[in-house]
Amino acid sequence: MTDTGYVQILDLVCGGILLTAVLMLWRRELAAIVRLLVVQGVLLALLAALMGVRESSTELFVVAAGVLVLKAIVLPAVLRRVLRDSGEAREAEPLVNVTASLLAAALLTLLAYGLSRPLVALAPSPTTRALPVGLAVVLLGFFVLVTRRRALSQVVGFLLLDNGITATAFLATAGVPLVVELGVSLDVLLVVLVMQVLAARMRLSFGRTDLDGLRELRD
Amino acid sequence: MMAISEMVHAAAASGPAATAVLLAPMLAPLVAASAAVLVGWRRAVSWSAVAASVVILVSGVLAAVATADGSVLTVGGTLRADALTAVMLLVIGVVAVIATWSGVSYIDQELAAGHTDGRGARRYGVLVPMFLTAMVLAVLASNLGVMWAAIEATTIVTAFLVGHRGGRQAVEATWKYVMICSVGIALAYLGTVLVYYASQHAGIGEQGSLDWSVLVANADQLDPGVMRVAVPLLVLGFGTKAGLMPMHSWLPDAHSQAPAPVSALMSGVLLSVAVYALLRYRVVAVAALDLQFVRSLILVVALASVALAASMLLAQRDYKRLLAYSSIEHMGLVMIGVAVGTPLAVTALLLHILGHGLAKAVLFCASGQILASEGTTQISGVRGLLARQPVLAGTFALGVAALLGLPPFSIFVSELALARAAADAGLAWAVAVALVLLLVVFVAVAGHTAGMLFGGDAAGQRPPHTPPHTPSLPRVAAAPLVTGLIALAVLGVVAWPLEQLLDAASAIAGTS
Amino acid sequence: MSLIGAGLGVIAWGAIAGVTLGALAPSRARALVAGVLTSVVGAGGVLAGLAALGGQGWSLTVTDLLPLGAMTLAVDALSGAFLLLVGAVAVAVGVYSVGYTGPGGRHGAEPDATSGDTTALAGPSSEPGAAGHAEGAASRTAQSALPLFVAAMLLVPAAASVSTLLVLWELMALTSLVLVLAEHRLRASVRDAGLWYAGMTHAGLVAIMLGLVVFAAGAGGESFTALRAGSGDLSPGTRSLVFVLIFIGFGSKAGMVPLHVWLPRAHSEAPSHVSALMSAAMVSLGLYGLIRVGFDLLGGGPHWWGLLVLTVGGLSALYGVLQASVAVDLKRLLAYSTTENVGLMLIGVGAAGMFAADGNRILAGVLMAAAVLHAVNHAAFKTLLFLGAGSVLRATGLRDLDLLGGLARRMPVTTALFAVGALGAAALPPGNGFVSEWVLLQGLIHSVTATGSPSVVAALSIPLAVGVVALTAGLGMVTFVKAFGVGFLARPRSTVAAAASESPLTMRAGMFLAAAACAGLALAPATAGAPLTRLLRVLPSVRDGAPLADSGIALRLAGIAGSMSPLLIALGLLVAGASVAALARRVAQGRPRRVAQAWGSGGARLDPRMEYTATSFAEPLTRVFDDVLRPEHDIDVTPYVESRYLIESVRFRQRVPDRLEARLYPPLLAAATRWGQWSRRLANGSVHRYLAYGFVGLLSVLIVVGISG
Amino acid sequence: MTASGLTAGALAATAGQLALVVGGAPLLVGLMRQVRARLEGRAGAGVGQPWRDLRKLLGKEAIRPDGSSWVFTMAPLLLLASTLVITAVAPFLSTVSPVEGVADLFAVVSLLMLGTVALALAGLDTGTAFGGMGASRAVTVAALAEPTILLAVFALSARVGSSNLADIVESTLTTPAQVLSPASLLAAVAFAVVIIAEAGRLPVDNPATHLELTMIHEAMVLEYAGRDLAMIELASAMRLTVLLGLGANLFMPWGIATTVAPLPLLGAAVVFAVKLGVLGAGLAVFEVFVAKWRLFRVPELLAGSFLFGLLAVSASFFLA
Repeated sequence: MTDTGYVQILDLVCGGILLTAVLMLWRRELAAIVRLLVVQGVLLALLAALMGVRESSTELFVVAAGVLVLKAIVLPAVLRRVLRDSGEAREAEPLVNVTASLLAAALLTLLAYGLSRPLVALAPSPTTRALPVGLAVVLLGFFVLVTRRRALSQVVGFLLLDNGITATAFLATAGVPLVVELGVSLDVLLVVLVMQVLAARMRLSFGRTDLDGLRELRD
Repeated sequence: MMAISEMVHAAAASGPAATAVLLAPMLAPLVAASAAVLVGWRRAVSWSAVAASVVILVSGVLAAVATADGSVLTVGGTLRADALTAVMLLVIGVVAVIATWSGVSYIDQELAAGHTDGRGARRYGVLVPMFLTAMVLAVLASNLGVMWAAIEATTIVTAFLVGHRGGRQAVEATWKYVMICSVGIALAYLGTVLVYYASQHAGIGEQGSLDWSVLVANADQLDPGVMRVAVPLLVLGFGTKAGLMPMHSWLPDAHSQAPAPVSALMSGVLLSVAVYALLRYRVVAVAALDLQFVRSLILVVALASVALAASMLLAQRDYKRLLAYSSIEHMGLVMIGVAVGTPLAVTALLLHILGHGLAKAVLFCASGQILASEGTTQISGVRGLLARQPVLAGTFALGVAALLGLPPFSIFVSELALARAAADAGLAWAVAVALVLLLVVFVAVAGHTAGMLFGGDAAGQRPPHTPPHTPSLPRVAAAPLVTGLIALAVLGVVAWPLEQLLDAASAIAGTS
Repeated sequence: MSLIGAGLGVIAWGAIAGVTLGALAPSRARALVAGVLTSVVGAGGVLAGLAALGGQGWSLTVTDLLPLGAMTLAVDALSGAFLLLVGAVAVAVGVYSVGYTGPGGRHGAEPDATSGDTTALAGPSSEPGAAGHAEGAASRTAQSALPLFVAAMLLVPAAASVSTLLVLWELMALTSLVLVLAEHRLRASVRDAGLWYAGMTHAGLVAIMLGLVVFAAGAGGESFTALRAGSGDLSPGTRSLVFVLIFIGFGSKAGMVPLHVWLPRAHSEAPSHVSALMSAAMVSLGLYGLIRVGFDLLGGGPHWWGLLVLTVGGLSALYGVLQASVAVDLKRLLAYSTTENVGLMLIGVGAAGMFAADGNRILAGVLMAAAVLHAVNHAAFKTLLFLGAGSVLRATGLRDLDLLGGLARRMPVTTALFAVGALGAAALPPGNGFVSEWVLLQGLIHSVTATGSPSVVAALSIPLAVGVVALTAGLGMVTFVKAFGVGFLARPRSTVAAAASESPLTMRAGMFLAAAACAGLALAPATAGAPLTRLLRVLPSVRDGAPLADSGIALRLAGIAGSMSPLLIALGLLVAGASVAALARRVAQGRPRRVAQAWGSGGARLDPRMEYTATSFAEPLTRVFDDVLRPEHDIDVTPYVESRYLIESVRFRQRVPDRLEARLYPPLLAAATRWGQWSRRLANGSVHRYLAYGFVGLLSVLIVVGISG
Repeated sequence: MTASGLTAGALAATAGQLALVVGGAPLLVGLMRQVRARLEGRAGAGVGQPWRDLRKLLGKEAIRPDGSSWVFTMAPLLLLASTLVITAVAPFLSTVSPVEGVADLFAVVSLLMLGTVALALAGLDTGTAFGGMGASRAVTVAALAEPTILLAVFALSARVGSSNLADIVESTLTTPAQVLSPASLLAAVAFAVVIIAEAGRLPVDNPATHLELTMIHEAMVLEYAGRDLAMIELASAMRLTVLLGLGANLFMPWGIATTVAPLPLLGAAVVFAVKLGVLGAGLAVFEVFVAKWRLFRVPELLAGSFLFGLLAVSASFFLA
């Protein structure tokens, strides 16, 4: 693969990751959001594979396969189950409306660019130049967490955050050591499973998964 | 003493003994957990958790003896114990012994009262030892990435412990706990990734490293630009687990909903393990960045946490939440020590962690008993306890006294040393702010507990809904509490066995 | 082994034995064990104190005690004076407590205004107070805390490093708090008293800790030796900051205004022997801390330090005595009197600081000696007075002077001993309080000639200080005439008072010991000359010389013209009184006095309701100082049901609240409450908001990092 | 003169001064009453009447009210004893005294207070409303007078550098101009007010009244009879004498002996008696023209004199 080709594909993939993140902010249909998450998972796996080609490391191919399984298949499946059980198809009115959310997303992306300047400066290369994408996805994920009302949306926000970090890890360091990567993936999976159980219990106790109901513990 | 030390050193030289010392505290709880998986909640199983805790404690003591002179135990490339680790192992062991010991009677009471069933008890029996394993792994891991994963694992393991009681509030508390902690810890992961990134360009090699000792050795090579982004992420991220501002909000909910022994473990150890992570990172950060940056960042977070705790304690109405906010306050104080970072400060903050762990273990376990006896967690629902339940209320009162920093308990000594260290570092203003906030905390907590404890037992003073009180605290429930208080008092008076270890630990983590 | 070491050993082991045995002893023996061990601990203090005042020195460092520091102890003459003071108080209190916390007595019961008229005359064992009392001051906790409290107080003056001092200081606070709370089950007010005490004492600790920590940081070490050596390295601003902080801190323990609020509560709600310990001994340690840090470790300072102390002292003296003169609760009265006397001590210390700064070391020495001497005298008579109040409380269950009276015939020993204490507290010759006030006044009035042309500040402040001391003495006299005259003389104003009986032997013995100390101090103050000289040697910034000329039976001041012989005055009074009595007896030719009914204004038999009460006794003063005291009056007029013009009863109630407290503290507490209520909104339960905190925190940190990088 | 001669002479002076005051005090009171009577157009009972009263009282039975204690019986003794001690130590006849340095001006003032306190306690001990009322008023007045008197003492002793009575008197003798200094004059005014208040004269108290609501001193001693009352009467007369004597010798010490030779002592005794007589008569004349003030106006008077005392001290500071 030529350098230009690599850079173009890399930019395409990264652009795709950022685009899916923004779309998730835009869409209100939960099923659509889960589909976007699948797309993002595939793109992440692609990114890992791309790094693998670049570094010619088989380890990264294994990681890419793992990412594909976890982020594009297992986790969305869990989310779909939550979605099916809950019977709530749409996100309720978010705390910040979509227009403002998109504006905020723009600002957050700008911040991510500003922030990654010192990171890029350490080792300028096409790969690290794409770092802002990872950071932007992290911030967008956090934004989703703060503004979306449904339990499922918050899980999505968390996954978005995690995808952003994964992207950052691939772009900056071509992946963390395998043992760490394994631990992290296991943790993420378990957290999502725990949340799934909790969402189910929440529905049992509260009748819905609107997080505004969780206001009993307070000072 | 010398003989033991020599034996351990000899053993450390040959690998297997070190392996045993470092693996035993992880495996013993797993054995206890498997026992619970297999047979459910039985008398023997409940005591096996205590036994596992004792194993942790003993390993901590052995590790302490082996590392007090500055040497390091390692197993493979993954587990590593120096004096700082040994201190943390001791903290985990001590608090775990008290918590699991009082957990024995706690779960029995819960079962008897119908608050939980056999499944719940079995889950408790499985998860608590796993929680211990995760924390032990976090302090033993030589790789900072593994340490991160272990700390995140504690969130997962404890999720269902927090929700142990079931019901709406349990779900609510668990959701907040899992969500906020996962997000926070994810930020710490981002920070870890960035540190790894910096390490790849620090002359360690193309692959870089997350091994702490390697990082420390090359810390001055790490790129300051990257570290300036990474360090705040780490502080915020691990700060979440440590219950620091601004991601502290999970803590009062989780601590007030979890079963008392679990609250004790979370408050007494889990928070400290997160602080331990920050302490490790601080060594790297200070070498890579200028001291002033790290100090201001941590100091702001620390003082904000103390201020928040003071504000929330003033009008507090729930005694378990009161204890939770007090944990935030104490973690804030510990973080002041981290900010200062001189050897004296590190010694003091480690002693503070130990003292706080013990005091909180005693207090949360006692508060569980109060809840069992009074049927409410409202401060206003408990009146004249000292007259009706002298032993229980007495331990609670002494625990609060210890928490508020009264001698002979060790928290007084460590707070004083923290103040001295901060003033020596030219941060007298921070000491002043912290002391004034501590005064507010003192008045608030003393006022609330005085309302609970003192007063007569005249019939008119008891609210009508209180159940007929249990005549007195069962011996098996009282013993761990009294033991904890005695340990706390001894720590505050006698310096001898611990001081050398603390000094060795502060030589590792302290920078002047 | 030196005597001091032996004494401190007795203190330490006595305290350990006291805690253990106090907790283990069966309830019958507990009072005896705790009392004896308290006295033993106190005796250790007396021994060490006497040895130190005799010129011995001693120091010890134990590195294995006290983590992150070291237990450092050192005893010099200044420590010795306070060791002696605290130890002597403890000896008397220990003996007294055997009887006081033993079985019997009505103390500990709810002081009920109506009980005076309604309580049946029953045996003490059937009283509700008797049962409650066993759970109060006689409880296991309280009895084992007593020797520990004494030991902590005794070791405070021996502490020789910041950590050691603060640990012992707080240990003293904690043990005294436990003792103050001893009777919490019997009266709801005990809890409030304990809270106020805990809060104020912790506020004081914060100030002391901050001051000393800053001091230690500047001096480069935390041992007193290092502080002494390094105090010169501090900038003047830091020195002043340290001084102001420790003045606030130690002053709050000493009960100076406006930090005195805990004192009337804690002293009146604590068991009486504990009140004696706190008021006589613990409060003096505030003075000790001020002298030790301000004049020894910091080595004195500029003129305004002295002026500050003098001003606060003057205000404390005046405010304390004014409140005492209108107080109706006997123990509250004694507590305010403590504030007054601390004020006098502070006037001495402050004036000493001013003169030392001006270079007039002779006067500074005299005034410092006066302050210390007054602390000792105050300890003696206040111990006696609180123990006396305790005896009354035990016999009647009453602290309210308006319901007492007639005790002189039922409790003759207690009455006589209380009179000795009251004489000392009223600063009248031949009492012991007079002696130290005399030295204080001598020091003040010689400022004119001694300083030549004094500064304007001194010319204004010293006469005012004399006026304050004089007014304090006058109002102190009123206070104790009231306490003694209304409380003990005349006919009983309630049935409980009428049924009072004399205290057990041990209580009388404890009071007798205190009275003997009063008498000794009153008659032979000149013996304090050599010890005071040694004490001043510790404070080179004040004076390295003798404050009192060695002068046998007369008290002569060194360097200034002033002499007085309390012994000869007392002897003169005795001789004159005896000869007049003999003469009168001869004139009367052995005819006894006839007992007759007092004149009842034409017929009506006098009943106790016609007697002057404490309230009415203080009424003229209340009116004179109306603007300061602002008494509150309630008048309830109850008319007959049939007609509102016919009045069935009129109920008049007057309260004199602590105005200073009412002005300062409620707004503070209200602000704290508002703050607390407002903060509750921070945790409103919304997980979004919680995450938003983190998000905003993250963004702001990142932005700051981005901008600054 | 040998040392023993000096001591013997000094003892004689002290004894003479004691005898003079004890014997003369009732006469002084008699003189004042007589002056007053004449000015009011009455014949008067004669100067010796107080002595006759005392003799009568000594012959009568002493009475103790039911319910009173030893305080009631001890109070007259203490009152008289304290007054005797003051009489012994004050420099009335000679500045040389065997009891030099035993009591200074502060001690004398405090001993006066001791007498007041003794009487107040006795008043309370009777358990009657009058006794309590008198005691309350007496100690209130005394308490408010004490600052004034101490400030006056301060002003006087400040210029001398000592509060020893003999030193003050001697200093005035050697530099008579001092008497006319502002400090001294202001102190004299303050001291005069205090004498009136302490001795229970008009307008603070009316020694002649038995009107219940206005009396102070008489209310306290209402229950006394016989020898106890005699002691109190004598002591009260002596207190007045001592106070006037102190005022006289502190501000106008001329005539006092500076040795213990018999002749100057005799002269001093005569001069002292004359001074007292003049002062007493003056006071009596003053009393004719004023009415008793309401009790609650008394503090105004004392506050005024306190101000004078303070000004006196400040003057001695600034004009020293």
